[in-house]
Amino acid sequence: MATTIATEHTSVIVGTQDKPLCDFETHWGVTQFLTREAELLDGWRYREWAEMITDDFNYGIPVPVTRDDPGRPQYGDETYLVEETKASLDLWVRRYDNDVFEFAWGENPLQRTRRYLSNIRVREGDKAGEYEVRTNEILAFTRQSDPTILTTCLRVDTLRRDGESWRVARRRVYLDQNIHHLTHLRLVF
Amino acid sequence: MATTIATEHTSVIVGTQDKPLCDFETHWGVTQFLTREAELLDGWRYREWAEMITDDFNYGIPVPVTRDDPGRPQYGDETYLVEETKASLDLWVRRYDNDVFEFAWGENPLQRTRRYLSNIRVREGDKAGEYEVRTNEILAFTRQSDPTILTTCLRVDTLRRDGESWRVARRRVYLDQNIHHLTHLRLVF
Amino acid sequence: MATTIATEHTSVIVGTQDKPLCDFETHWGVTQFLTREAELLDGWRYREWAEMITDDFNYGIPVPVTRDDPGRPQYGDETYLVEETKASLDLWVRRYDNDVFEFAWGENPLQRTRRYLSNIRVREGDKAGEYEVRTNEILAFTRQSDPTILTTCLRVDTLRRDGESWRVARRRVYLDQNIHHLTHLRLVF
Amino acid sequence: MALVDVERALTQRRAYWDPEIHQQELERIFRKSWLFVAHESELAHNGDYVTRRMGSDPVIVVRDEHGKVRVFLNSCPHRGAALCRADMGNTSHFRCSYHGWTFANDGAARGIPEINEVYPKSFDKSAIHLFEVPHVEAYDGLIFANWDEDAPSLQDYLGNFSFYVHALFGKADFEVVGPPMRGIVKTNWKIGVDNYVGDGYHLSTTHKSAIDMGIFETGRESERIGRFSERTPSHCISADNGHGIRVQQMPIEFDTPTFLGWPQRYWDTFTSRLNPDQVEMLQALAVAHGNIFPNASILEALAPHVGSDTFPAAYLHLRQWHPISADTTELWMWCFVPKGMSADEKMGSQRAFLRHLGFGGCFETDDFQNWTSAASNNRSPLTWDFTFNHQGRSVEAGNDVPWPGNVFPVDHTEVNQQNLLRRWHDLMEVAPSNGNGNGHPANGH
Amino acid sequence: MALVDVERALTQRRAYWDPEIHQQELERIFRKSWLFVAHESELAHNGDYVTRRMGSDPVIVVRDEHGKVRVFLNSCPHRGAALCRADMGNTSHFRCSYHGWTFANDGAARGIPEINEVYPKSFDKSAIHLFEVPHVEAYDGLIFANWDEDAPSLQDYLGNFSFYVHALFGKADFEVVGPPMRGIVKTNWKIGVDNYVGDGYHLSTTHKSAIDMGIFETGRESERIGRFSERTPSHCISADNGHGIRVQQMPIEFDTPTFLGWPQRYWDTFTSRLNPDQVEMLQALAVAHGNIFPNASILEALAPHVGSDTFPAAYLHLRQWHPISADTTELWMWCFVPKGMSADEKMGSQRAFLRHLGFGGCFETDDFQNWTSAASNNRSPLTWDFTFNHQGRSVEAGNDVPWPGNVFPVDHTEVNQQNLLRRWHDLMEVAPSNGNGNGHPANGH
Amino acid sequence: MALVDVERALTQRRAYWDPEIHQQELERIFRKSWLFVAHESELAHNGDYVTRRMGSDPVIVVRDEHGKVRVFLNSCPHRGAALCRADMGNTSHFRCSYHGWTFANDGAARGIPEINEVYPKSFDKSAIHLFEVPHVEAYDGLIFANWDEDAPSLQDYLGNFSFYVHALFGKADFEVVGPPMRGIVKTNWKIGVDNYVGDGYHLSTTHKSAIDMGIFETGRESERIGRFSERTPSHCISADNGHGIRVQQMPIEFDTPTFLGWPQRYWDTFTSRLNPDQVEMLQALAVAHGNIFPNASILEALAPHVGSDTFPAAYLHLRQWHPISADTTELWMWCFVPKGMSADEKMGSQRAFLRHLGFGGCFETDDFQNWTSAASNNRSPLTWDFTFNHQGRSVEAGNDVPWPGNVFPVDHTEVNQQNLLRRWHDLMEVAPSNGNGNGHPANGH
Ligand code: FES
Ligand code: FES
Ligand code: FES
Ligand SMILES: [Fe+3]
Ligand SMILES: [Fe+3]
Ligand SMILES: [Fe+3]
Repeated sequence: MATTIATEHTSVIVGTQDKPLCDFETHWGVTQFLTREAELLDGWRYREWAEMITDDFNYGIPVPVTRDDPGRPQYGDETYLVEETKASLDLWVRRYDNDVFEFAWGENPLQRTRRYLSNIRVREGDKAGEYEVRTNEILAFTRQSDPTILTTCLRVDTLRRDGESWRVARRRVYLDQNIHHLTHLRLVF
Repeated sequence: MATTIATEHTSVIVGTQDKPLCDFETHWGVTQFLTREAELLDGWRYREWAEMITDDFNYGIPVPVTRDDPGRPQYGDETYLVEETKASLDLWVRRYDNDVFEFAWGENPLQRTRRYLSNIRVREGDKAGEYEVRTNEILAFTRQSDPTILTTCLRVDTLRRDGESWRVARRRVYLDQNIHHLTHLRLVF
Repeated sequence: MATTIATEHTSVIVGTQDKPLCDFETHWGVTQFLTREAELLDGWRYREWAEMITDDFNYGIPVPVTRDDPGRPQYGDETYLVEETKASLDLWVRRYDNDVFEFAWGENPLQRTRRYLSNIRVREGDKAGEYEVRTNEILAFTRQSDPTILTTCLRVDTLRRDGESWRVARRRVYLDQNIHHLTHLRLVF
Repeated sequence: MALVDVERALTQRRAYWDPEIHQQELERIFRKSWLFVAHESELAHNGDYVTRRMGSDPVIVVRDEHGKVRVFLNSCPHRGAALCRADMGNTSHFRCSYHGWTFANDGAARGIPEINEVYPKSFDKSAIHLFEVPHVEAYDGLIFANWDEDAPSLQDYLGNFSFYVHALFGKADFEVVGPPMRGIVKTNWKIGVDNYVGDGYHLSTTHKSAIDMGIFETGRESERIGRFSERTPSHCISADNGHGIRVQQMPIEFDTPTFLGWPQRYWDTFTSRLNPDQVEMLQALAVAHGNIFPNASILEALAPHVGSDTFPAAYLHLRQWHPISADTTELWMWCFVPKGMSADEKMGSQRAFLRHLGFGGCFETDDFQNWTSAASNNRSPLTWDFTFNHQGRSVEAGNDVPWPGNVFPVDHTEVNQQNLLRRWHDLMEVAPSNGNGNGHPANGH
Repeated sequence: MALVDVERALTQRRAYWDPEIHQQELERIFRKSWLFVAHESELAHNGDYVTRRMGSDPVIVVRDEHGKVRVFLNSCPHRGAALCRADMGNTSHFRCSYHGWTFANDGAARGIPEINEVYPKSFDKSAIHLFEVPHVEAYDGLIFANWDEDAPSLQDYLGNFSFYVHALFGKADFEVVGPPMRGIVKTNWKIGVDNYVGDGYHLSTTHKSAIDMGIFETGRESERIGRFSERTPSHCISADNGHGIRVQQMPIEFDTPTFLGWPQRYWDTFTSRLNPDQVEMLQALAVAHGNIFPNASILEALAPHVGSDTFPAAYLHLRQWHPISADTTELWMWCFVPKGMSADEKMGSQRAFLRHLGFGGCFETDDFQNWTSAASNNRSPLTWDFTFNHQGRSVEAGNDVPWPGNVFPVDHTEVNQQNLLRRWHDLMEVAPSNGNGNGHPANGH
Repeated sequence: MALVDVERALTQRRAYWDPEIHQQELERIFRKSWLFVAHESELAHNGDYVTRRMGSDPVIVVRDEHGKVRVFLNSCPHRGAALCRADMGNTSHFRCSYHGWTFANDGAARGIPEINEVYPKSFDKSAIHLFEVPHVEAYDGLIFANWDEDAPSLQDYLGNFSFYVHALFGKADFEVVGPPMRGIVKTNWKIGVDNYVGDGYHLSTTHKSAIDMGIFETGRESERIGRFSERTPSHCISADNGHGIRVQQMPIEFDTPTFLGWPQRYWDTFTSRLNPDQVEMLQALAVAHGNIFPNASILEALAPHVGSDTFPAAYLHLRQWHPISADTTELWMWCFVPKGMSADEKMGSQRAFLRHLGFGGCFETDDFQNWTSAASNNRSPLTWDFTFNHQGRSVEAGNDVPWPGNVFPVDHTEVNQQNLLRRWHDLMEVAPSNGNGNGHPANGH
């Protein structure tokens, strides 16, 4: 049987994508967690959001690219538009403190952001206690009186159990558009 | 610990946002109810939809505004783009009656509308038997052969138990865009 | 009581729309199935996707039209933009085989597609063992370095039980826009 | 041929849809006219500011530390960054976010960071000033500004139309209900003002569905409170400089001045602030709508039936049609109430306004269908050779009422549009006078 | 230098991508040419109408109460609102939604509401009329309209190309399968007609993937039904006024007239309606595709293999390329079947069409990649100085078949594009003749 | 009046926002200048290609089979389809997807399918060639191309600025970290280069929030490793042909050449590749940022504190501002590292870059607010009459350091912008010299 190109293409960014989807209990817990997380992010409430990530949290938005070789991923290898960890995000969090925020011209007045999470797929991760969650996300970003910019992407998260709840350990954002209209990427998808 | 601006900003439009999310049973009932409600609205079936709201139903779309003071809400106080009650919506419902509809130039031919409800958050309301539901919504509006207009918003509903089912008692729509491309706001989000 | 135009309008494309929504177990199974299906389609993995449809699968995108008579459907009768069956889709599937794909100028490099499924409504179908599923869908389509095109539609599926799982037996896509910006309709919504 | 055939009341459609005409309008109309920028209640305290448009340009309207209202281009004189990013606020100075130049709210440069390191000795800080609109004046709380150094006074510009503006906005101290509503309407700005300056003719067709549902039904009460009047119920008035208004009264009269829809405790104030002719004009007023040339439309109306959850109420409205491109208008809308209203009264007046003329009102969706389809269906040069027809004029102006301007005792006519287009024609056909070819005061530095 | 170097068959790219050339085309090509507007089966009954485009302008095509087809600008002569908001319908009159002017479906004003209150006595209602396209004619069910008062008849305009149009559309009574499909293609309209008028050359490359998958494999049956023919299988015909067609036949011949892919019961009708040359041209037809200048492309083809769920079938197609801007084309597509087909036959023909040329067909996605990339990659003045090359012309026209026009016995060539561009050149290089500089008939009022 | 008043250092805002000026720039600036197209590490092997822009035009940059780098318009000479659909790849030839013309990667036509069937005997295949940019040269790995046949050599064009380019890009063999980042910034391209060529003045205001959070805090270590230096810490250098750079050093000096932020094992290489003046310039370098006229900005900087998850690191950056329209710029960004870095070192340098200047960096969101608001708030002809002010020039050039160009011993000044705008003025005010009015080499065929 002929191998399809498409399979090769997607598999490279996919990891655990072909594992079975998890049971309902886990799905319910995860979706409620992610919904709440998005609510905090919609409100730029980074300080509270920081309680929902692990200490080794890593966040990356790889550079999208169109290669002529469909067998290679359509994103840069270890090349990012944004790459942060819990430690470095401290510089994001503090930007919303009152004394700093006054001079944060690019954030003040606060933009309106709204996350739309769809097609959430929860699967066991490679390590015990870890889950990989794929989400088709739309981020709506509205600055001052400008028109809203809608950005579509595949979000791949690694979640880790934390007692009754969860923490996000890793987030990768695969943007669909090569040339970004949303150039304010100082935000967590 | 420094208070973040963001928290102040969002709290003003938020009410019960930080209460815990409700249990699955309630969530399931509410989402099915809202899904069906959106289906009727997508079809402009106002007369049947009117059965799903309370007699004291109140609907409002506050005026969005960018203030320089991030501590105040980015919406007008008691100033609306649209403000209706069950009683006044009678003028909307009757507009689709055959004899009136013929001359309802702005509705006829009917536009296509489609609602996308995401990130539904159900929480107990301030009064017993009431639930507050937050939804990230996209409304797609398509008139004649024009391109579809997508409008993003936060929708905050108050739902009230009605036996096995629910009724909507209050709806507030916080639009993201200050200057509206969707100027046909004679619709229920 | 006056009959509303809106009811007439929507009913014609609606079939079983006013049956009660199904129980949670069915809903959960169906949404997980459709989510996985969309994941395969997002990756252009047609060969694997073909395992998820019935042998009598039929796919159609009716021609949208604005009629002056609101009592008639706003889509052509038996007139399609796309009309395929499992048998004919073989010509789609094979297009991604390595030897063919090299010359499939319109597909290579692969576009990025992303499906957003919302407001999923599952109801018993007209035949035993069949379910009718309505989905408000957004399809994001991104070609090379072009801006993403978002296409909104109502998707009406007929699903059939297949042991523990499901198969799609029929799909109708009711596009909102009359004049398409997404002219690459060689895809499954 | 001129775009407007004044004699025959025909206007080439290209006057509306040709992008080059739009550019000319920015120069010849919007740089030369008094433009509404804000209401005084929006600038209650020193330092209060709002950001607005004049033509298509963003401006800041601010009450300075001495209480004087000033208008500045919202762009730094250094290298153009925005000075205000919000729609409204309060500040004693504007600090540019690029290099930190700061300006007092009277426009004078306050701080030029590192001025000695960066600039030569010859650099004259005192010459640095925000780009300021040379003339700012108010009438009855309505603040206007004019870029033209040689502009007449606002009073002269309003001319005999001030009678009508005062009748609407001068009868009490009004305040805005809240920040303005804003939307993009895909049509030419003149389509809107053409309608507001005096198009009563479209009501029975465009708004038939609303009328049929009873939106204008006055109910028994209002009939009970007066008696039948023989006065001519409707007038269209073509005033100076292209301004115009249509006034429709119900055939009712009263023993004492009565302002239907406004709380009774305001009636004495209204009467005392107006002259008897103005009072008479407002008796049993159904609607008065007009336009201050070029793009500030005003409207007062009674909403007898907009829902059983509310009461018959009057409302006062101003809307502005900003010319963004030939087929794109940014529409801003304000609702005004007399100061001192209770929350319920305020909501009653707001409901009356919103349910008539808001973006979800019973009128606007039908109006927009007309206005936007005129744009989408007249997009090519072929259609631009066709004309719009404003020949409605069945009677000439008379003097059945002692009101200023050319008063036509008729409800449905196009005389006000003729008057408006004549003014437009006069400004457009005159080539700009100053040397740089665009009529702009040389206040760059 | 002229945009088209007719001798060397080189055309400056600015002819395609410069917005000014686009505006000139609207004046010089689309106001002066016969443009397809509808098929008669879309207007079966009196009062039936469809809304369409001529160039970039929206028009109404209606069969009036006397059965005559008329074409009007879809914009009220009063103040421009749309008269029809739907794509299709039936009405005895058009009522404008703005002020309610109504027009019979022959364009004459019927009702002017409140005419006596609003208009002067001198106002002549009988002079009010929808803006009507002066010439409307049909050929074999295809309705065309022409804004040019001095236009030749449609028959004269088609000239010797009517032979081919008749062979496709006149061999039976056809009807449309349904409302047209519409999409926005980001390229210039001429890129599309250039392809349809005769570009057989691109098939083996552009459509290689489809061909490799067997889209043209005829299977055993069609071979069985005829015998090998020695005729020249392919011809490209450059006809009058820029029209052109490419005809490709399979090397098979039959004892009696045979129209592969069409149900056999129609064959007698086809034969009786056509002359022998036309019959011969359609024997074992693989594909015939051409263009009626400027923008109505026609195509008949056999689809031998578009899925094992269906049978080999022929289809008849017309597509129109509306010039919206220099790099934006609104593409409308119709599929036709002879009247009287069963539902299965109809679906077979529709499937054949859709799976070849529909928006999801195996051909279009590859074609679009070529056409839209030509637009996106030639966007600056620098590229506009480069040329497009249409030098393909290996043989001269001959007379191996008795068909009209310059008949080139070759499958892959660019002679038809040369012919099309020569016509385009002739129209574009001539300055418009009438006084107002834009060639428009003065039927404003 | 000229757009740039060179004497007074005032530029009319229309130079930035008027669409006609934008078209002129494409002709007079971007067709006449050396434009950056790629870094040699992106084309490591023969056949490697990337697709890029020159001005607003898409081009292919390819290393041909003989190792020579060539630049072609990404549009087929036949009828314009794109030749490459990907951003990068490797190929020995380009095959057009429309009619299959193929070209060797040196631009020569290889295959013209069916050439004998389609084309006349006179058709000269050897004359068919991709549209090739006549001049392509590299300097220190940076590849530039120039459409102007009469262009000076790249070396001559860089002139005395090559000293600075070499100091940044010539001190080692660099490679790109990955494919470039790309975004649309809604402003004019000159706003960006104006900033990068030497605007140190905006830092303390625009980037106050980042600075307050400690982004420039060097910590104890870097202080420990050197001793206080008396050298003038900052210089702005206006170089030949509009190029310019700002160099800021920390007041530290070392016994041996020290390149803070770069791994120590590279220091010897750096020193050996540079001359002593260049070495001196890079000692304790805080930041050097400049612009190669017209639109290639370069930057090297030390990022002492961008997160406790990483270490102080230097980074090397190039960004290009492509002029898409008057108010739209496509911004492309590359990050470079010396070959041979470990994955950790590479990530350290990438982090330093991204967290400073990436789309999520601490600087860009604030810069974008300035740059885009200058566009949105200067959109009408009224504002175009105002000027931008570049009068900052407190001292004249001196010779406190032996570096080429006019070296101003000052940190915050606008001399480099003056120099850049003077060059822009010189090119724009000269009418194009060749006959076709647009300065384009006649390499169409
Ligand atoms: S642009 Fe305002 S201070 Fe420089
Ligand atoms: S615009 Fe049609 S009746 Fe006035
Ligand atoms: S366009 Fe490239 S081969 Fe014809
Ligand atoms: Fe109205
Ligand atoms: Fe093709
Ligand atoms: Fe900066």
